[in-house]
Amino acid sequence: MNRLSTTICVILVLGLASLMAILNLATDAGSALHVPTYAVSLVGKYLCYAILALALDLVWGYAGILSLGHAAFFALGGYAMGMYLMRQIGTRGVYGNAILPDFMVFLNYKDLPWYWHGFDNPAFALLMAVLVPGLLALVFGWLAFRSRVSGVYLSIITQALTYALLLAFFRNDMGFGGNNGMTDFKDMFGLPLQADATRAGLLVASAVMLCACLLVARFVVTSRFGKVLIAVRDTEARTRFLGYRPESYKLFVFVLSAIMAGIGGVLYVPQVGIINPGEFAPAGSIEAVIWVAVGGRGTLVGAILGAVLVNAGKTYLTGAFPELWLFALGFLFILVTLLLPKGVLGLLQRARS
Amino acid sequence: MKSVRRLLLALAIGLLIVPAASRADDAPDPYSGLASQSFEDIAQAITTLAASGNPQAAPTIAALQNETLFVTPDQALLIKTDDGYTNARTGEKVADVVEDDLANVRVNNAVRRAIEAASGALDLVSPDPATRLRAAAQVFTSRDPTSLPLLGAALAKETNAQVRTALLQAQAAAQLASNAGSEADQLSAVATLLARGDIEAKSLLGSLHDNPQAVLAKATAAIASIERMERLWSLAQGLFYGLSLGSVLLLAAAGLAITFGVMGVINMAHGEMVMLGAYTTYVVQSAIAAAAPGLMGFSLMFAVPAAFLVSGLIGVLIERTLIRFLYGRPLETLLATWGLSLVLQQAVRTIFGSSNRDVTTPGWMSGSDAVMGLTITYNRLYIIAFAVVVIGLLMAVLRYTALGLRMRAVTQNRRMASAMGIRTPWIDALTFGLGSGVAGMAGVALSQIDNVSPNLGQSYIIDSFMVVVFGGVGNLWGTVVSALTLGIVNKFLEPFAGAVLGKIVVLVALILFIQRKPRGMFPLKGRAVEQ
Amino acid sequence: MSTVRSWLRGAGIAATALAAFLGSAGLGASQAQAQGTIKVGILHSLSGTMAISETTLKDVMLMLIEEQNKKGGLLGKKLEAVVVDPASNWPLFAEKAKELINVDHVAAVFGCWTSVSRKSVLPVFKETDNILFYPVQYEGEESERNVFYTGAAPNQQAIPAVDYLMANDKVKRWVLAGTDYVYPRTTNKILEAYLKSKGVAAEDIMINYTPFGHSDWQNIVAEIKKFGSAGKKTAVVSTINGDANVPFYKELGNQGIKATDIPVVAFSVGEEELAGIDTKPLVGHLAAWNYFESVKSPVNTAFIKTWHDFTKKPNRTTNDPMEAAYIGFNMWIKAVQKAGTVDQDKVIDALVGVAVPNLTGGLSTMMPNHHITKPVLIGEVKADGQFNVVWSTPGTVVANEWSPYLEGSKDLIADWRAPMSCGNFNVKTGKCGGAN
Amino acid sequence: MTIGPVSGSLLYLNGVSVSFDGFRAINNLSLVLEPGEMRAVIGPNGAGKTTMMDIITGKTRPNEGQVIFGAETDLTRLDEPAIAALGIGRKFQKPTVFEPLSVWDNVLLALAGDRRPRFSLWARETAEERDRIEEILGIIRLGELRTRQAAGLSHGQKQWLEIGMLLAQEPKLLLVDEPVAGMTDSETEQTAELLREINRTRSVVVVEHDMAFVRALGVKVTVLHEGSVLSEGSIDHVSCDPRVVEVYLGR
Repeated sequence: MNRLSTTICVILVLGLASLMAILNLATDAGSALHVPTYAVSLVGKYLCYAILALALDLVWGYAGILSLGHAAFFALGGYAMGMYLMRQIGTRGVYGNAILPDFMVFLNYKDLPWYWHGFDNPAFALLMAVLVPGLLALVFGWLAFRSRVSGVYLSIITQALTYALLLAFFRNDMGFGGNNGMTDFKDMFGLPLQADATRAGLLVASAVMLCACLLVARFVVTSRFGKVLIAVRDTEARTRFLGYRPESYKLFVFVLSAIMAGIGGVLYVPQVGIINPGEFAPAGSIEAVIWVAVGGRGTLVGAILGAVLVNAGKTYLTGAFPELWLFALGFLFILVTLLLPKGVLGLLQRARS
Repeated sequence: MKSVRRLLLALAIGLLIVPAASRADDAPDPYSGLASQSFEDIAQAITTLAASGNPQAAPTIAALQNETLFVTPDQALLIKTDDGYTNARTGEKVADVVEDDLANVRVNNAVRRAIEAASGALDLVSPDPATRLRAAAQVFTSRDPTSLPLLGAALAKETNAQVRTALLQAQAAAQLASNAGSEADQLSAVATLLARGDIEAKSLLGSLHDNPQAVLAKATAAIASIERMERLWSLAQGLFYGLSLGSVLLLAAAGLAITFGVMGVINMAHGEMVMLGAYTTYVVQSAIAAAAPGLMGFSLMFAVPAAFLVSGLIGVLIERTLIRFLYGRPLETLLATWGLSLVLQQAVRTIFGSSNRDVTTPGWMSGSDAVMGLTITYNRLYIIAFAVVVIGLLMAVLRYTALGLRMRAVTQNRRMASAMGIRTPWIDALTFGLGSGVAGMAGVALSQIDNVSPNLGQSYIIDSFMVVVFGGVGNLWGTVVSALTLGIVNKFLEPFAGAVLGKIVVLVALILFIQRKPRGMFPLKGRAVEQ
Repeated sequence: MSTVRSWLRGAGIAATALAAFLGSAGLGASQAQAQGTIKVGILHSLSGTMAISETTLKDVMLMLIEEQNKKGGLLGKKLEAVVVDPASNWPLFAEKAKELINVDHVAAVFGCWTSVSRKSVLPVFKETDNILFYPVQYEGEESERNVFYTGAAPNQQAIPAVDYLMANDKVKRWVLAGTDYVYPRTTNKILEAYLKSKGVAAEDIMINYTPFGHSDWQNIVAEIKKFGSAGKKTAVVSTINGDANVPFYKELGNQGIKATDIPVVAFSVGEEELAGIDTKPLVGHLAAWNYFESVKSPVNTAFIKTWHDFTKKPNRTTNDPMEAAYIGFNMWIKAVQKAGTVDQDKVIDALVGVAVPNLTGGLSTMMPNHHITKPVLIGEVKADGQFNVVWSTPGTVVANEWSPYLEGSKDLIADWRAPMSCGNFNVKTGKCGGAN
Repeated sequence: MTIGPVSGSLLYLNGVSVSFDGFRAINNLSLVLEPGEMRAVIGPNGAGKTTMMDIITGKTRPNEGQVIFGAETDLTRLDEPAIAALGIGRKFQKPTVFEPLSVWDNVLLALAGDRRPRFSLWARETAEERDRIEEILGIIRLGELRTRQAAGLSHGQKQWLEIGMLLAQEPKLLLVDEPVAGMTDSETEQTAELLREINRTRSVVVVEHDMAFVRALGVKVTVLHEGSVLSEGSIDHVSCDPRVVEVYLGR
């Protein structure tokens, strides 16, 4: 079942993505087959969310770590990318300052803060995009798991973590653009962001990264490591008396997951065209948890399914029923937890037998 | 200025010696002044009017204060009363008024200051001590030298000690501000202000320029010592701020300490229970405003139980229809209640609209009082008291009532409890209801200091969880201690770190603390928890 | 085998979900053509933190469109409002803007409140060359071809207010209190420069920033009180954002700061915000806007009446951003009629120079910098939650989109008319494109 | 190499005390276990049997006293994994196996070997691992159920699986907490046999209060009461010790 679903998922994601990309580029706006660029970057966004959901399922579904702050890693990756894109704007900003981003100009920065150096180099930026979330996860996880913080306590302090970051990034003095964050990007790796080709490329890239993450995650959970992880999740004490160190297992998977989330953020920012502290909002992390729950916890593929379903639904409802969509969303969450403890994927399994 | 002095002298004499209606008849007609467009003219007219000894003066000025004084296109002045309009000049009724071409007599802060000065002066000799006290305070702020003779006269026959000090301080203020009286008088005046020793006194002393050198020197010394006192008191002040913030956090978290702490439900809809409480307050107040405006002062007394019932019942409803299917799956309760909170928010938004609702603060709860160097705002004070009461009741219920006993039994050992014939589902519902009800009562308090909007709950939910976890889940005392600690720490950090950084520091400290003590300050120990 | 089937079912769900709205996309488009209506996008948050302010603007837009249709619509076609909910989520703003433009093919979009939402949708409007009308006072420092700013720039709100306090209350000492985001930061920067240029000493200016939704104002208000006790007349200039205002004013009232002692002049507090506060303790505190509900003018009276009829709430307030929306909408109507088409390129050009009546009884004109001329009014809070206009500029004021008081922008101007058609033309270098 | 406190002893507890919130669960407890010995520890509820195990396995730190394993290893300084690595296995009162995993995987994870993530991430089943698992499944009589999810096993089967996992761990010392609680007589009989079999190669400490079972084991018995040793000796010796009788029958 699981191997099969993974295969199908990979095929579906890659297939759909590249199909959309092709239809968007090859056909002209008139034709019935044409996929509007708007839809391309929209689906691209879903896939980024799917990466986040996948990362979350890895820690929650398999290690029992319910992180209510996972969007923080996503956002940090996004900020790293945002800083790179910001530097790429160069003299095309409204103040035409070659070095300083616009928000720094009107906050009277005289020169670039030290932590902004190097972000004009894409390789460095991408490195940071995985390094920063990874390191944060390493430090935080090391502290938390070493002292056996678990369950609700862990969830709450992950929430505290993202909340603290939210407040910090809101501060204009932090030098990350405060509430407005970073926006109005021009191009990445020399490609104009507004061009259809770039958008289509980003969509495919997101699809590929998603599948890569899925395969990595799958390798991890099916290995003996994964079995230990499940053992830790359900009977942590037992694993200890068998001589395993649950903390190191949790730490490894937590860091891996944080890095995945960071990658999601990297792809997210150029496609939505803005990164701002709102991404750190605890509500965002909770929603990500709900995607996983809707799709089916501890199934990896389910997380992806959930992320796409919920967000597609959100897009549709916010347009079709702007006044009522919150009811729909709210009840969806209630019903899923009540009626589908195993999520949509579980439903499919039941439908099968 | 000159005319004002004359008028108040006249007024003083008029009031104190002989009734003199016609002393100020050489003054320009104040009523035409009131109808003017320029604020200076209006302010001028007020003082003239007050002086004119005209029996219509008081009602006219009062009307101006209550924004019920209107100008007609032909410059006539009308006072709006409950039954139609009266002519301000003559006081007799006016029929057939075309409301649409009436315009308010224009008032701005300058005019308002004139009104206060005038009425202040008038009230200095009022029979009611409270009024005299207010008048003295007004003169103190207006520092109007022309009221000096009046002050003298008033002091001469003042018996009430409290009012007397107020009058003396007013006199001192007026003297110093106008550099009037002998150097000796002024020096003693500085002493009086130093004795008063609050911010107003300091600001007055700071504003002195052309007084004699000796006076200025003494004033600077006085300011220094007042500031020394301030620094001394600022610690206590910070403590008060911390306590009041702490009690707000405590109120917000108390309900959660039950639903989450005791029952283990990660209740993300807790904030919405608080929000519902706040909206109940709004509904109750509008109901009272419509039915019995006289009771407005007591509106909160009705709101508290109402809020408890509303949130409590909704809580029971939630438990029966939702939570009870999720026991033993705490993380699922998180998701379901999160969905629920979205629904509740949107529901309130649909019913009441998305903009803030106006919850009025009863008179006895607004304003503040200076206790020595401390400024104690009443609403904060009452909220602290309210928090104490709520927590007290909550603990009493849990400890001494049969319900409380059953609650603890069920939460400690469900199977055993039901074996002993306790109807556990019913108890669960009541426990959750209790927690929600408490949250509702917190809403009443929060409605007094914060927005009453659909987002009210969201802004408190995270802090509430922090408080409960920091204190140690399942331990009400822990919640109390942690709420107060967080509040006080926060308030002492703010001056140095600023509001935002302060909060960040607290959060990080909290994270690190949980690393040290993974189960909060006061964890429940023993084998039961381990499994 | 059966697993495959069940799985394809899963895939099916996902695919249909996608198809659902992608399809609805194509559908929406075809309908637009079929019914021959002109679609107008309304992009205001109906949920989340900003719903408090933005929902009203959605309602007023619906009213204006209904009114216009009563008058026979536009170019012989009926107007059709397309409402979406960006849910106070900035990336969602961009997504919804794309949806409105690419899927619903709207002729123009009226929306956004916060600067960040505007910044978020900006690239979308540039890319699709559509039109955004932005109805809220903001920090300036921006002028885009596709955006028309009908709210106030700092010089149309902040500076006159300060002048008024200097002249009438002889204020010598200033507290600039704001929420920590770009509008207060910029406004305060401008005011600081302006005050210093007026000879106010640095130690007589206190600047304080607080986070969004800050609810515990005890020591900040106490600080203000202390700052005001230095013997000089003190005033507070508040750029505190929506949610935080209620607790701020409540604390002011409770700590007994009366307007006659330390007046507070606010730039983000209007009738709507006051509706949520018990205003009795606040009488005399000020606000600077370009419109107040209490303004006496025939057109305003009429507007308020239609508003009450439309919302069926006889006491629902109006406020400044509503006027800005009203002006923007009428300007668009007029420009479209002038251009004889809704084609964005033509309308953008037609808009410059269009003049329509504002609600204070004068005319507002769209200037080449895509900002409008408006009168500046100072109002004092009355006990009934309305404002009492105590001062107003004789005529209308032209917006400085680029503030002369800011280092980076003092040399910049915007003029979207050919041949210059540039949003950040540098008069020093004589080149378009900021500082270089 | 210094000599252990009591030369040659495998486990040596001396004056160990621990208390939770003032309640002294273990009170100056001393106990010596010889290599290859099987010891039964009995005592009424709250006598501190499980707490003693917690201390030996590093779950609970004693407030005072020594806990020496083998020649010189001070267990009070180590945590559970380290102690487990030394070769001390523990079986819980309530059978705890990895329910979502198959019987086979349960044993696999228990097999002695490298426990570090970086190993287990790449680890593949080797032939000798398979043989060992087969062997253990044979001993605990779960050979046919190897692919079954552990969650699906009966109570007794879970008990055995857990014992099997302990064997896989190849400990020098085995701590067994109430192995026959809730077992049928035949199961109990088989379990006793199983323990004796295990005892051939390793030392065992069995905590039980099923006297019949302890008698069946026929080994030296230590009686705990209120956290300290009340009596020690053969089952017949302790069962006629008046203090023991008092504790069990009360007065």
